Amino acid sequence: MLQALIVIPLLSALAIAFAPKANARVIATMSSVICLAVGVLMAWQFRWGDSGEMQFGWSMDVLPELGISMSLGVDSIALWLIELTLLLAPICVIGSFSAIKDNQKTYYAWLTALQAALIGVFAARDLAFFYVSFEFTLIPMWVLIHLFGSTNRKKAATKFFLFTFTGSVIALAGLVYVAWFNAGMMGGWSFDIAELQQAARRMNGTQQGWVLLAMMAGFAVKVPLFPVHTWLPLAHTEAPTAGSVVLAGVLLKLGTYAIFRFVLAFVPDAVVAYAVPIAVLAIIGIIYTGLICWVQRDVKKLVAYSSVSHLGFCVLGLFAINSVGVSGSVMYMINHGLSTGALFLCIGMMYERYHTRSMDEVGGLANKMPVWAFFMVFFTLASVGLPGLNGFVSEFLCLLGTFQSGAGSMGVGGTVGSLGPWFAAVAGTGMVIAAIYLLYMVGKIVFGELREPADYHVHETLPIDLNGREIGVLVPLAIGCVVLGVLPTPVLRTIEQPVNQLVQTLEDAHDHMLVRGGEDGVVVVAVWDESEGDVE
Amino acid sequence: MFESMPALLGAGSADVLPTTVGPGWLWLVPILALAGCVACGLCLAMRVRTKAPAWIVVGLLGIAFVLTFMGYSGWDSASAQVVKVFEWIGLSWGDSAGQSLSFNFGFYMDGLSWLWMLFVTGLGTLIALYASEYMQGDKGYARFFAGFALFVFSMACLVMADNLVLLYLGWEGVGLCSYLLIGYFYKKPSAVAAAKKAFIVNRIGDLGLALGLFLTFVTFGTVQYDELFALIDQGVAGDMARTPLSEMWQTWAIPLLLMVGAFGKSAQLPLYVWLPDAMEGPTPVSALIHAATMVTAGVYLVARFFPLFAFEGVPHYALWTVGWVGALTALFSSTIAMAQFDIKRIMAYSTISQLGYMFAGLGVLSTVGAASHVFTHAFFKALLFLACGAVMHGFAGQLDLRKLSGLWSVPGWRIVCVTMLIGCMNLAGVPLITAGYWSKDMIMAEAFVTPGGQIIGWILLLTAGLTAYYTFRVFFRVFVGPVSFEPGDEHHDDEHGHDNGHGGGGGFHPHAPGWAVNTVLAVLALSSFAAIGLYFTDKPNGGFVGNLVGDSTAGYVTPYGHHGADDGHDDAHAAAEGDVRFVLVADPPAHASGDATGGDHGADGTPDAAHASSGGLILGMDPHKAMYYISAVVGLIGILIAAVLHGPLGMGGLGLGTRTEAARSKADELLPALGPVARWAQHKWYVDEFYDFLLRTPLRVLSHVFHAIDKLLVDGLVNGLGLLPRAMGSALRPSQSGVLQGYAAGMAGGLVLLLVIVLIFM
Amino acid sequence: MHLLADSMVMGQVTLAHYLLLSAGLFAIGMIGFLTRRNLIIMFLCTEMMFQAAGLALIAFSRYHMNHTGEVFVIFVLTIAAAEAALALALVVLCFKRRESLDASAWSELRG
Amino acid sequence: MMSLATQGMVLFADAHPMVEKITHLHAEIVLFIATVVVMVLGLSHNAGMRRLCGGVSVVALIVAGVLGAMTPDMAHMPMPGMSGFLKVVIAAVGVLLVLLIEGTVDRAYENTVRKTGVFDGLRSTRGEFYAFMLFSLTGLMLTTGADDLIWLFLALELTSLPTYVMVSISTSRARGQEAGVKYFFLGAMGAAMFLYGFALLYGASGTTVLFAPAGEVSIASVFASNGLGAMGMLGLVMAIIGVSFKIAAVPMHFYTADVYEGAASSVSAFLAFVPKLAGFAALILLLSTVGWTHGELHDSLPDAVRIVLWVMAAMTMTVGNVLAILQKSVKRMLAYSSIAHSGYMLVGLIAGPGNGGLLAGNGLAAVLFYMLCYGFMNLGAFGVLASLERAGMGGESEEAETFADIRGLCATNPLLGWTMVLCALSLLGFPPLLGFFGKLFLFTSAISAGEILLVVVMGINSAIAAFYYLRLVIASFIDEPTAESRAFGVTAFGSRVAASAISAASVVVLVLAASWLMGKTGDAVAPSPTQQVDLTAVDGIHATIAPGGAEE
Repeated sequence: MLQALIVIPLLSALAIAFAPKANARVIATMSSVICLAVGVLMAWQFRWGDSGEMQFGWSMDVLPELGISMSLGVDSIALWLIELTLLLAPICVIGSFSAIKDNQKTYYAWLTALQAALIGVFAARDLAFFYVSFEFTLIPMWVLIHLFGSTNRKKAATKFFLFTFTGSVIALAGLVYVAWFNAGMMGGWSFDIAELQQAARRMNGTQQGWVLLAMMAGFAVKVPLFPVHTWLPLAHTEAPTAGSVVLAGVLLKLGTYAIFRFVLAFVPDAVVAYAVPIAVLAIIGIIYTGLICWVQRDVKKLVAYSSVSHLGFCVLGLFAINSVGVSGSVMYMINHGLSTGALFLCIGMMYERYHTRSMDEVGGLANKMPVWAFFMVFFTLASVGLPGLNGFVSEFLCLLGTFQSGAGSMGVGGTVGSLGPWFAAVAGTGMVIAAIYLLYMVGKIVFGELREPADYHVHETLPIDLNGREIGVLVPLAIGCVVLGVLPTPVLRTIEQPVNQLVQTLEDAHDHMLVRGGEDGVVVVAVWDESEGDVE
Repeated sequence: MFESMPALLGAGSADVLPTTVGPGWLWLVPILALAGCVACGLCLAMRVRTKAPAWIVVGLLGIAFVLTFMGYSGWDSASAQVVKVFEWIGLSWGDSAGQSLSFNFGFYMDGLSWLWMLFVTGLGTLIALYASEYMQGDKGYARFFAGFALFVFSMACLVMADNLVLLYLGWEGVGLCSYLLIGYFYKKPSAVAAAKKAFIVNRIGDLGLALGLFLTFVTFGTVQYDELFALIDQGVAGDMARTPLSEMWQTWAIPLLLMVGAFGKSAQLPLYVWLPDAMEGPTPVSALIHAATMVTAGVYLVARFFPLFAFEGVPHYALWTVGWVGALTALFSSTIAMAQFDIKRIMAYSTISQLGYMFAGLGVLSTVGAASHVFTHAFFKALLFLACGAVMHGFAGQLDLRKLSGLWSVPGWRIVCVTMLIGCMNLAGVPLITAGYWSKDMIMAEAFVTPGGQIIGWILLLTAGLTAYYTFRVFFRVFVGPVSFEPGDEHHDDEHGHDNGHGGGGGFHPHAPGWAVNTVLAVLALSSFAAIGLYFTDKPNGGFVGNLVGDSTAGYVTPYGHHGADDGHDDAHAAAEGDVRFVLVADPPAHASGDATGGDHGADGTPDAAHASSGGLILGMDPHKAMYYISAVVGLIGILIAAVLHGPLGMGGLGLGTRTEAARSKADELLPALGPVARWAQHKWYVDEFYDFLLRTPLRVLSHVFHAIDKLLVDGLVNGLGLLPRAMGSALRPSQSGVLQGYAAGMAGGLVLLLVIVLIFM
Repeated sequence: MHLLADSMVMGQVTLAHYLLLSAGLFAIGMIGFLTRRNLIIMFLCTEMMFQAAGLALIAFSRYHMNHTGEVFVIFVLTIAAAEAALALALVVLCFKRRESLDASAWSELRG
Repeated sequence: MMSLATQGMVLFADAHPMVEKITHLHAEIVLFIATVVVMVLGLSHNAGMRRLCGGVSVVALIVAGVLGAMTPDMAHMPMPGMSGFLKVVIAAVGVLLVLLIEGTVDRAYENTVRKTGVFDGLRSTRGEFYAFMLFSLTGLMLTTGADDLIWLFLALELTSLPTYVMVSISTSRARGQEAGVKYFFLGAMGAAMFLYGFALLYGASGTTVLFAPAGEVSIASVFASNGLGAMGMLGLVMAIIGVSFKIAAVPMHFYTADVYEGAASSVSAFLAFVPKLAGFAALILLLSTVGWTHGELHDSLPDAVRIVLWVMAAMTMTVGNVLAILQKSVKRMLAYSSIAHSGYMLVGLIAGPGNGGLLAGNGLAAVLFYMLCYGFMNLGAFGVLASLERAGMGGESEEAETFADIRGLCATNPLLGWTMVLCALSLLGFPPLLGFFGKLFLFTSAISAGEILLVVVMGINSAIAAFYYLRLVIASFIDEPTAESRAFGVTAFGSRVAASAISAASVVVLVLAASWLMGKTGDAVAPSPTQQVDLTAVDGIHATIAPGGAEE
């Protein structure tokens, strides 16, 4: 199954490359739809009772000398993220029909290849294979931005590539270090994630601290976390619509997923020690980028910055190291993919008609495009975290988790952890700020008097308001937002098992720290102090 | 822990209502409203141009009201009915206490919920009916009703919720509907701005609520009302050690946080600023959301969590703040209302002011008074708004009281005028015959009997006078006197395409209200009288509302305190002639001699301790009695002043009034004497400007600064790092001069350097 | 053994002297290479460096009392000869094109 | 006289192993014979015969490769299998190089011959050119099996001297001569340095034998028993620095860009592989004399040597990369990147064979593997340049050189375009191409050796490298073709295109065989049985350094 999800898009990409131009979008659509069907089948066959186990396992030795294999398998969390990817894939493809006119073969081939890489990341059970997929996502994305982006695309694409590549090479060093450590213990090299996880946890505080820093150097860029976020607004603004959708929807989640899968699971001691500084960065990101959103003129940039702000909640939840926070983060990954992806689609649809994204030039579109306006407002509200829609559940859980973390002494609902009410309170202002900037955006482009660019003329093929195809790509996302907002529990219950397993180790690490006293903690913190500059 | 709950409940005091399983069909109530929303959405999508959406919504809300009433009738009043519909957010991470969270979509129906639900669905139906005419011909007809129905759904969730998170859903949901409906005329920048302001200010409050919720969860391990109130009833937190709440700071911190949320939603100082602007929305919205129902959610929240607000043994910071903020808000906003000319804004400020009364009532432990006032206020304020709306609608958006006069004499406007008069009388507290009088009295009297509450009482009394004045100022200027009007500038042809002939001054014919509007106004006017009747049914127990409140979480305080416990209740009953069942007074010693923290209530709040210990007598009378007279007098004085200053010349032969034209009255002559104060009041004491200066502008500047930092510093640093290799390359480039000897020198130099290194490390 | 003794008897001239000489030669060669512009002179300087090594080899050979060093030197000389042939061919080629033997004339490729 | 006779006896006594050595040299002998054949063929009046030079070289290389594969292990070497393995690699890459080099020289002259029908052997350089190439490859093969300083010196010179000529005659432009002059003179200086180093090594140990069977005197055994001493250390370091000219490591890197730019692309490809491999083989052998048996854990080089190499590695990567960023010429950029890649490989040398007996910790295997990867990807990149030509001044064709020249290559010539893209990405170390696995192998070995800082430097450098490799991808894949770039057409020499395409394919396909290849490199650097005993002695150490173990 998982192999199929990787192979089908890859073969389709090849087919697109060699098939006549007219077939490109057909093949791409078919491939993505077939994959989605496979995804549904997978969800059907998944043993939800053992959601913490890796299922659909498959493995092939690639480089036994280095212990590298191509191992696939998913637990429920990976499965959900795969489903998200699979859902977004046809939406991206179909959503691009009218926007992409030239060079279709290249476009759809890379878009399809990107899907394979993304699945690879989530399905990887082998660290090296994970890394390969993780890195490979860069190329298609880079090509998409570089070839199909808007005016400033070259700079954006290159910055995106270099930024993330730099980070991930350093992360690779950390990952290899873990593999080496494991080799020392086991007497043989292996990149098997489960095996490395066991080994990594036996590293001492200093080692874990370094590994955490190395990993975060790579993954924080991808998320992106506060000081290393500047590639994102640029990349988003310049990327084609589908690129932005995948970027916001899935690509950013690679970072948080990797933090979940590797940082949290591999180096729990260091996570406990570093939770506070990282959470501080996340909170700075929430507020700082939130405020920046408020002064944007470019609506796409605004949403891009808002992603940084939102993902701050996600990271915060992860470093709350309790089940509520971590579950909330996992939900956040899914939810943000739906709502922000949809926002980018909406903006893309506007852009196709007006060829501008500046809020100074367009506005009051509710007068002219009520259907579009409905979706725009709807997804904005999902993004604001309105209860009943998906964004609320995850944001709420992340904040509650943060609040609980370290509030163990305050009451029965508290847990171990290093954050606490103050963190939640400060991060909570992000909720207010989100309302400020998102309503500011909606107030500008959706409401108010109709404003159009001077040279506006009706699109050759597209109607004034959305057409059926466009509505068709937005509706599944809207349904997703509502369903996950009203009935998140089934999803939450399925991720309970893997999350709780992970949280258990983190809690043990926390207790362990306390037992050991400050000794190791001091070491780790000292390490952090020295290398603060390196985090960049 | 929770497993043992039933046992604890059984053994516990009788004050916490036992829970029974409520009727399963209760979920139909919110769902019907939601269905209305969906149906209107479909109408919108199918571009239905008829009045179908209105009838659908009126019908569904009507059914919802009937169902609510049926549910209420079937309620045994001795228990809280619990209905679980489905698990909304559920998660567990262990088997022991506090290791799971489960937020249901479920209902907790006690007296408080029933009370609110009754008037929410009832008024909802009526106002929908009104709107069916009022909004007629508007392009966004279906959109309006979709939002309207969604609001009722959200409000139902808020009120019926059996846990804080669902309440939060309703809380934000009503905020959303408020946002959507204020911004209903989305072309008007002022409407969009007002909508945004409302949502954002509310969000600030919501943050407090959310944090309160988190703290509640952390402390009790649950936010489910039945479990929560059972724990509070026992005075313990949710942990295994059963830590007494009196030893926990959370016991006073949680109410403080919840209070912030309540202030936001109920437009109290300092978060009231959004409500006047919210009048940008269509009038039915103002009536339902921004007068009758949504804004009382804050009162509901405080009443709901009253056991915690008034928990004995910890400082009552929150309760005290609620009382004071309420009183000050009441006074403050009525001063603004006095100086306004826009009648709808006047009503808005009066709403804020009346909400202040309710909070003051809560603060002085009169949950019954507060709830009663919510109830009566819902009717008469809706009435006032709808009447104002009818005027606005008829006069092309004219709301300036200087440009309208003598509607009494305009044909077709008599019902509006009469109902308006009834509304004004209620608001002004005309004695005996108005429900507003009785409910307001309850609060004021309670303030005087509560130790430390006297100043609040005086403030409220003063406000009552002011209220009477500005209310009748509106009435005397607009509805009676010489006939004179000029139409407003609202040429909303696309909204009201059918409007006939307005625009020109002379040829303007006011558009008199139709049957639906008149019916609704009449029904509301009658209801406000009926409310008196409800007040006098079972009067010893506080009337209808008092009964309901008594059978709710607001009806008791804590078994350990004196408030609300059976004995306390008896004392109070005896002392206060049984006006109110739950006079949450205590004998002064209870306050004064309480433990150190408990004593705060009395000691901090009252500068004049002697006054406090006097047992709260006014003029040597029991305050409850005295208030009947005092407030009546104060109200009448207010009306009298209004009549003198604004009443039309002669005025029914009483010879009070002096006004002969629409635009000017005697008050204008007196204003200069006040100096700039009148102008300040008219400019709403410049609070908006102050907030702009203090918060918005700095924040905006900060945002720009951050943006600059991001572009220059953070990104610059990154770009700089990116340039570093390039710079290094440029620096090294001269070494590649292309000259053979240069290269050789480099090689030789490198050799020497490396050999030196070797010599160092060898 | 007696060869070692012989070398001691040889008087003050010890291995160190030879090595110093060879190092000096090497240094002179290198400095010459760096300072002279004429290609032929520069080549001769490299030869000098080679021979410095050769001198060291012979000295060591003597010191260690085996002939490996000397054998090495023979090979070095051969290589040096080959290099000389190459060098002269190159120099001729260059001279043909530029009419100059100045090394700095060849700095078109740079950066 | 007496002593001389004794020495002679000893020499003759050694004759027997000398003869035995011949059995290890079959591949070199074949190549040498081919060299002679080619040289003669190049002088043939028959154009067809002249054209056979390439074919003969290819056949000879294939035969040499097969023979190389069959080379028996040299038991007395520290890594008995290395020579045999490298011979196969050399033969394989050599074949591609021959294919690439086709048509580099004599094109104008051959045209003239075709027109006039007159052939003058003195004016033809084809024979020499191929012969020199084969000479150089022979030298390279000899280097890999050197067990004596003299041999090593001769082999290195045999590798280098022909390349000087190749550079000079590869193009008729002045730049070729400039490149030749610089290369030769600086090369001679480098040679002098390592020769002096060799002399000191001899002086320190009294023998030129690098490795000998157990019980016999060799530099390695002397160093093992007596330590290096000051002279040995100086000699070793000078030798290392001198030899690093071959690998273009800082501070001996200056010539690289100028020479690669000046020479024809095919020759640049040759230079980027052959001398570099020779240099690394020599370094491995030289460092093996002291062995990676020092330091606290007995798994690293002597401190001074390690630090020198460390500085060189860090500097080499950085200097190469930062200078590469600035270039407009692809060739020059590839030259600087070649410097950077040497830096990466030096990391493997520092790491050494590792002490856990695990392949992933074996830096030497990583170096060999990386060299193999680099051979292919670099050849592909240069090959694309060599395959694109346009009519230049005076009827001579010009090869593509700048970024502008290859703009839109994927559109105008997909095969070459994608070759360039794949090779660039592989050079960047982008997964899942071959270069990534090469780099990963270096990472694992360096981390195993505890060189974490160096790994980070390497990581950052990889990122810097992305700056310019990405430009290569942008130029060929993203950018639209321009009139200028359209002027370039595919060369008439199909073998060049084939060589590039095969390289690009290898970059992808060899990933599948990466495991097998890594295994082979592991075998190649597997220690001889005698040394294995030494290693087992320190086998337990890994357990103690495993930090988890240390914790408990």
